[in-house]
Amino acid sequence: MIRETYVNALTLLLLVAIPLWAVFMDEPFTITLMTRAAIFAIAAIGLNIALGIGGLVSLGHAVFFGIGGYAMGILAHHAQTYTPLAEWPFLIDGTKSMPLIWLVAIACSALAALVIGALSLRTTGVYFIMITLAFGQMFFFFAISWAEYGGEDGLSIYIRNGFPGLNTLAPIQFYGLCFVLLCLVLLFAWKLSKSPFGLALNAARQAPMRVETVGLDPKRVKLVAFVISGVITGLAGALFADLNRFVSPTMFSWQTSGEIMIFIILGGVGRLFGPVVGALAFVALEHWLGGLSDYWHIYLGLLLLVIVLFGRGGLIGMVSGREAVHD
Amino acid sequence: MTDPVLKTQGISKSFGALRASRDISIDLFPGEIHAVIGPNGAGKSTLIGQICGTLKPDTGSVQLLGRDVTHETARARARVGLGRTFQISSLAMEDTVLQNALLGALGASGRPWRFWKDALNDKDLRATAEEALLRVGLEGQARMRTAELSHGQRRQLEVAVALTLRPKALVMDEPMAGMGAEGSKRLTGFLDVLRQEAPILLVEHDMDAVFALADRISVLVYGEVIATGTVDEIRSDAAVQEAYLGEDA
Amino acid sequence: MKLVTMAAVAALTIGLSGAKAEPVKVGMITTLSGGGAGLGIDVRDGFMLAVKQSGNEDLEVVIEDDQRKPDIAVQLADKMIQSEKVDVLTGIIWSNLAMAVVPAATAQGKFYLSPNAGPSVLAGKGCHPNYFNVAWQNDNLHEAAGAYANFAGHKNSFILAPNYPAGKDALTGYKRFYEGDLAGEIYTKLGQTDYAAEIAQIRASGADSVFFFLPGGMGISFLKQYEDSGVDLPVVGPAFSFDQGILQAVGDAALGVINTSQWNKDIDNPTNKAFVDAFQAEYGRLPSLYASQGFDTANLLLSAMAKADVKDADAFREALKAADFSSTRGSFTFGPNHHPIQDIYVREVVKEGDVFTNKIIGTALTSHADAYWSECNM
Amino acid sequence: MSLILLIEQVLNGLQFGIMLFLMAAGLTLIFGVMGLINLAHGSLYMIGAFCAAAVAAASGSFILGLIAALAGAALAGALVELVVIRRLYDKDHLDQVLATFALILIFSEGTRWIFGSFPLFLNVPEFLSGPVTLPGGIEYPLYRLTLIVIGLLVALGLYLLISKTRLGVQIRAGENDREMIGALGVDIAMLYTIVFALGAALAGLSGALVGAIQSVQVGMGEPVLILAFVVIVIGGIGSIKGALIGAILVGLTDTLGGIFLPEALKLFFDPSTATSIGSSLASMAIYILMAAVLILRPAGLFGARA
Repeated sequence: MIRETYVNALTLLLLVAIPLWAVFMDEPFTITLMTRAAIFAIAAIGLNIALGIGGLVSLGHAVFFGIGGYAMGILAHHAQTYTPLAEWPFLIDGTKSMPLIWLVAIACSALAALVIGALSLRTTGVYFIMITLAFGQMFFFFAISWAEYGGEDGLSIYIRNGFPGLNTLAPIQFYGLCFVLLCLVLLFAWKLSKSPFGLALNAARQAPMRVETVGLDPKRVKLVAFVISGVITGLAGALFADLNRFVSPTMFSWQTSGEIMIFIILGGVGRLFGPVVGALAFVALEHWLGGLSDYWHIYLGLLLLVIVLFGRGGLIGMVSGREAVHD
Repeated sequence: MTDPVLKTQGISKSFGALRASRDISIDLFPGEIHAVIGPNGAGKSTLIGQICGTLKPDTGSVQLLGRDVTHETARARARVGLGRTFQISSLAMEDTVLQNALLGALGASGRPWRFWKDALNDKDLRATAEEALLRVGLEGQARMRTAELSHGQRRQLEVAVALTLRPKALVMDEPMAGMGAEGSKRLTGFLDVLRQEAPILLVEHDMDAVFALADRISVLVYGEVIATGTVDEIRSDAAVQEAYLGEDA
Repeated sequence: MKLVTMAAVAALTIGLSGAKAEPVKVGMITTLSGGGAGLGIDVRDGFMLAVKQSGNEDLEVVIEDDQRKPDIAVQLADKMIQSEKVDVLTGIIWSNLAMAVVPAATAQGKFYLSPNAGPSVLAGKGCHPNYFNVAWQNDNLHEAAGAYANFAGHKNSFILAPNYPAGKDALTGYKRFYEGDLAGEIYTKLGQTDYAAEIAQIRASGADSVFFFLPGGMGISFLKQYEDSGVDLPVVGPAFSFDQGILQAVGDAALGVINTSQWNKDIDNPTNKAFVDAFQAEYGRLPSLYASQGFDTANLLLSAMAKADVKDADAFREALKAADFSSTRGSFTFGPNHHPIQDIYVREVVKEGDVFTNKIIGTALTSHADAYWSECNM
Repeated sequence: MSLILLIEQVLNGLQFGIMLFLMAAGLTLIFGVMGLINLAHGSLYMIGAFCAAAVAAASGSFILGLIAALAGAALAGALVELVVIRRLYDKDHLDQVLATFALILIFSEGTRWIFGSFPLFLNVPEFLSGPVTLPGGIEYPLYRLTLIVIGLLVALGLYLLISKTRLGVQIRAGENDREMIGALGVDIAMLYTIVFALGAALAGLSGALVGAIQSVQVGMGEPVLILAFVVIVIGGIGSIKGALIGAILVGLTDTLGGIFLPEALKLFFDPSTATSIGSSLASMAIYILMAAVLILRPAGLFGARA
């Protein structure tokens, strides 16, 4: 058994070393794959705060992923067609600036998460899973018929949005940006898990009654966690759209929600690096298995089954055993 | 005579045809331990639920520190100063003992919206939590996972969490259940001292403990208080003999 | 950044001028798994048949499965451009995937030959010198259906399509040519499988004919339910609900239905006859229109390779534009926006032995171009 | 809109709902008894349709096809239960979601591997094809009427099974208290396999019946699966009665919403905008219904109060 800390360090090392190697070997596609993994990891870290710590099994996180994506798509679309986003009550123009886009993505995701969370938290258990799924489907069908922004065809942004001081079209520079954000999000998730709020959230998952009797509101704690979680996934959505220079309703689909969840379970629920390891493993599998056979989904399915049935605690759990006691 | 810290006034509660509480009036004065006993199904859990705010009485009122809290949530009552321990342990089992105590301290501090600072390194929270653990004698187990505690130790931890809130009144639901003789004795000694700090409404099956500790006893049968009085009064009460002790023998 | 790329391309061109017949690397991104895989497989098989027949060893094809997911398609395109360093991309089946991939690919100086999707943007404002559509602009077959409706004397059509952009294009295309009245116009849910409600509306509407665009499984469901409902108004649709792969699943319900297509296996020219025979011999099934489009795409590419070096983008573009190849459709030329100008036929579903297939019964539109070429500036 | 058309549309909604019920009944039964979220239920629906199409094509008999669908799906269900599902009962919902999601991947691609990528042919049998005239002059397809009847018969059968038979007693006991049935000397493992196979058979039957008027293709199960989940959540998980009422609600909302929403909006917008917005709202209607039900009754219409 290897200590979880070493697994985490190794993962970070891979996140730095593989892209550098790819630059050296002139394998830009490897960098693209790593960027994809890093962005998925951010989305999954977001979900992991709600799911891993708060026990909120949301099968609707694609909503936030999609909102982030569409925030980017809509703003950039207006910027590239030189049409204003809104003329009333005051003139709003589109933008091609990533930081601005991120802010909008974060604000919209937060608002959506607040409303969806407040309504969904009236239910628990399977009902919670299903009501979040229902919200996901609503957004999905809405996006499909939203003709102004491409409907099912989605929106293409021809040139990746800009970040001051960077050439975002260079794969390694865009990767660097995503990697830094990933590290920031990881740091935040780590601090949060040990913070007073994390303590309350952790207890709200395990013993909501207890939280209530010490004078705290477990639902409100969970709602705040849901909003934070949605915001992070929304940020990832904006990045993902920029990686592809494209958004489409697929980002809202329930399969997307399922995949974000798979990253977490694959890596290890509730573990800081679980989403990162899971996203890396999933992207690698998708890439390698896809080359093996047209029927690669069968292998992917079998592999997932084996991990669920025999690997408690996901990939990290398989290497490093039970989670160490926090101290 | 001082005012009661906790008081119910004619509370009743029905579940369909079942009348789980009938016109119950009970009070708790500073410095006392008031025990509630009764056979299984007498409605003790329903009574606790109404006092602590997880159940709403159909009629009647609940007063805490002179304030009508009948329509307030469990959370609000906890903030006013009502501490509670559960019959079925409701601790965060995956967390450490210290983390559970910290949760209580956090509730007492009323400031859970901090996302960055390490809770374990927060001096105030930690001091409150460690003091409570020390008082119940769990200071040596602070780093253990709660799931690894013995049954009795979990009860002690329940009490510790309640203490972090510096409660003005305590409601304890069978704190002795599942404890060994040694643990029971120890906890009895502890509660004996604790009553000076916060009066205790004690729902308990362990008659030795009840008779050793209680200043007053109320006997609950079929949702009704059939007698209230000192230990001796209850021992000699004919109705109690018949309804409860007689049956028990 | 754009400048840098162009300069790099220019440098590359100068450096390589003088070299002859550089090998061409083609990246094919198409749908090979999940629902809708049948279309991608047909395009691939048609394409590879032409490559095999040519025996041209300078042509290398890399094939990847996009799973019908736009984001996967975009990444595969990145991979093909960045890692595989392909010269030409092709293969995408769905309009939304094409919209995700094509603008970025052509902006990076790659050629894209579309074997199936033809979204209107790419034919109009979003056209690009390096983008060639070898199939049709999305509206074409619907326009032909509208033209046919006039010819057949339909005066009061009921029209329906799924509620997504291609569905809206379809109804717009039909209405562009159809001159009669509309008894009703419905957008159904994408992926809908039960059409009882729509069929009841058709029955009650007093229409004299029905036009529908419901690709894939949606069309199968609609036709079966329509047949079973006892409503017997004439039905017209584009070929997408009547291709070789789908017809067998529809069965008798499709018999006699009129549909429009730019290709059929009985188009009378030697190339087509040879193609149908060779496809059957190679894969043991009848080719579909998708297979013919794949086949034509490969032959267009081969014809350009014979004339020009792919590294000389301008020359290669001119060679592609000449469309100097023998199409399974007979006459085939490119319009100014690099979209086909071609005949579109009216077909009827018939049964040959045990197999359901189509028979050409007329021509709906001759030398038809799309409606967007005038918006294209390149 | 004429009354006849309205009645016909209500019948359509009813028929759609009844078909959903066949799917949802199995799903809710499995959840009620075993506490399992089975995303792979849609795959069993697909297996039923493929079995029916293959056997009907080979034998020429639709009835034989139906029997094959029941048997094939039940067999597949029992097999999956024995190999995979029974290891999931004591895992949390999260693991169940992932494992059964993995099963979808395996089943879908496996089916494509065996049957190819093109849809299969399965048609309404001769003796049930074509429309019949109902009182009031409504022309309605006989097959769809048959579906309504079969669905109601299955609902009745399930009611009798659960309230009148020994197996039903065990199922009800299992829903209430899992330890209890063990103590009663019931072979729990066997009971679970039977219930799972029963649920699978219902899904397979529904796939075959619907396959005859829709398209028998890989992936046909997932849209229905989501709808079935909507149904059981609206009805209250574990409740067969809830599933029936939820299914009819969803069927009616979906069918009538698609027709009336665009019409209603025409009062406020120009026709093309109304059609467009109305169609969008119609595709969201059942999810809005579900969210609304859960917000008002967090455990569904007939779910056990938490």
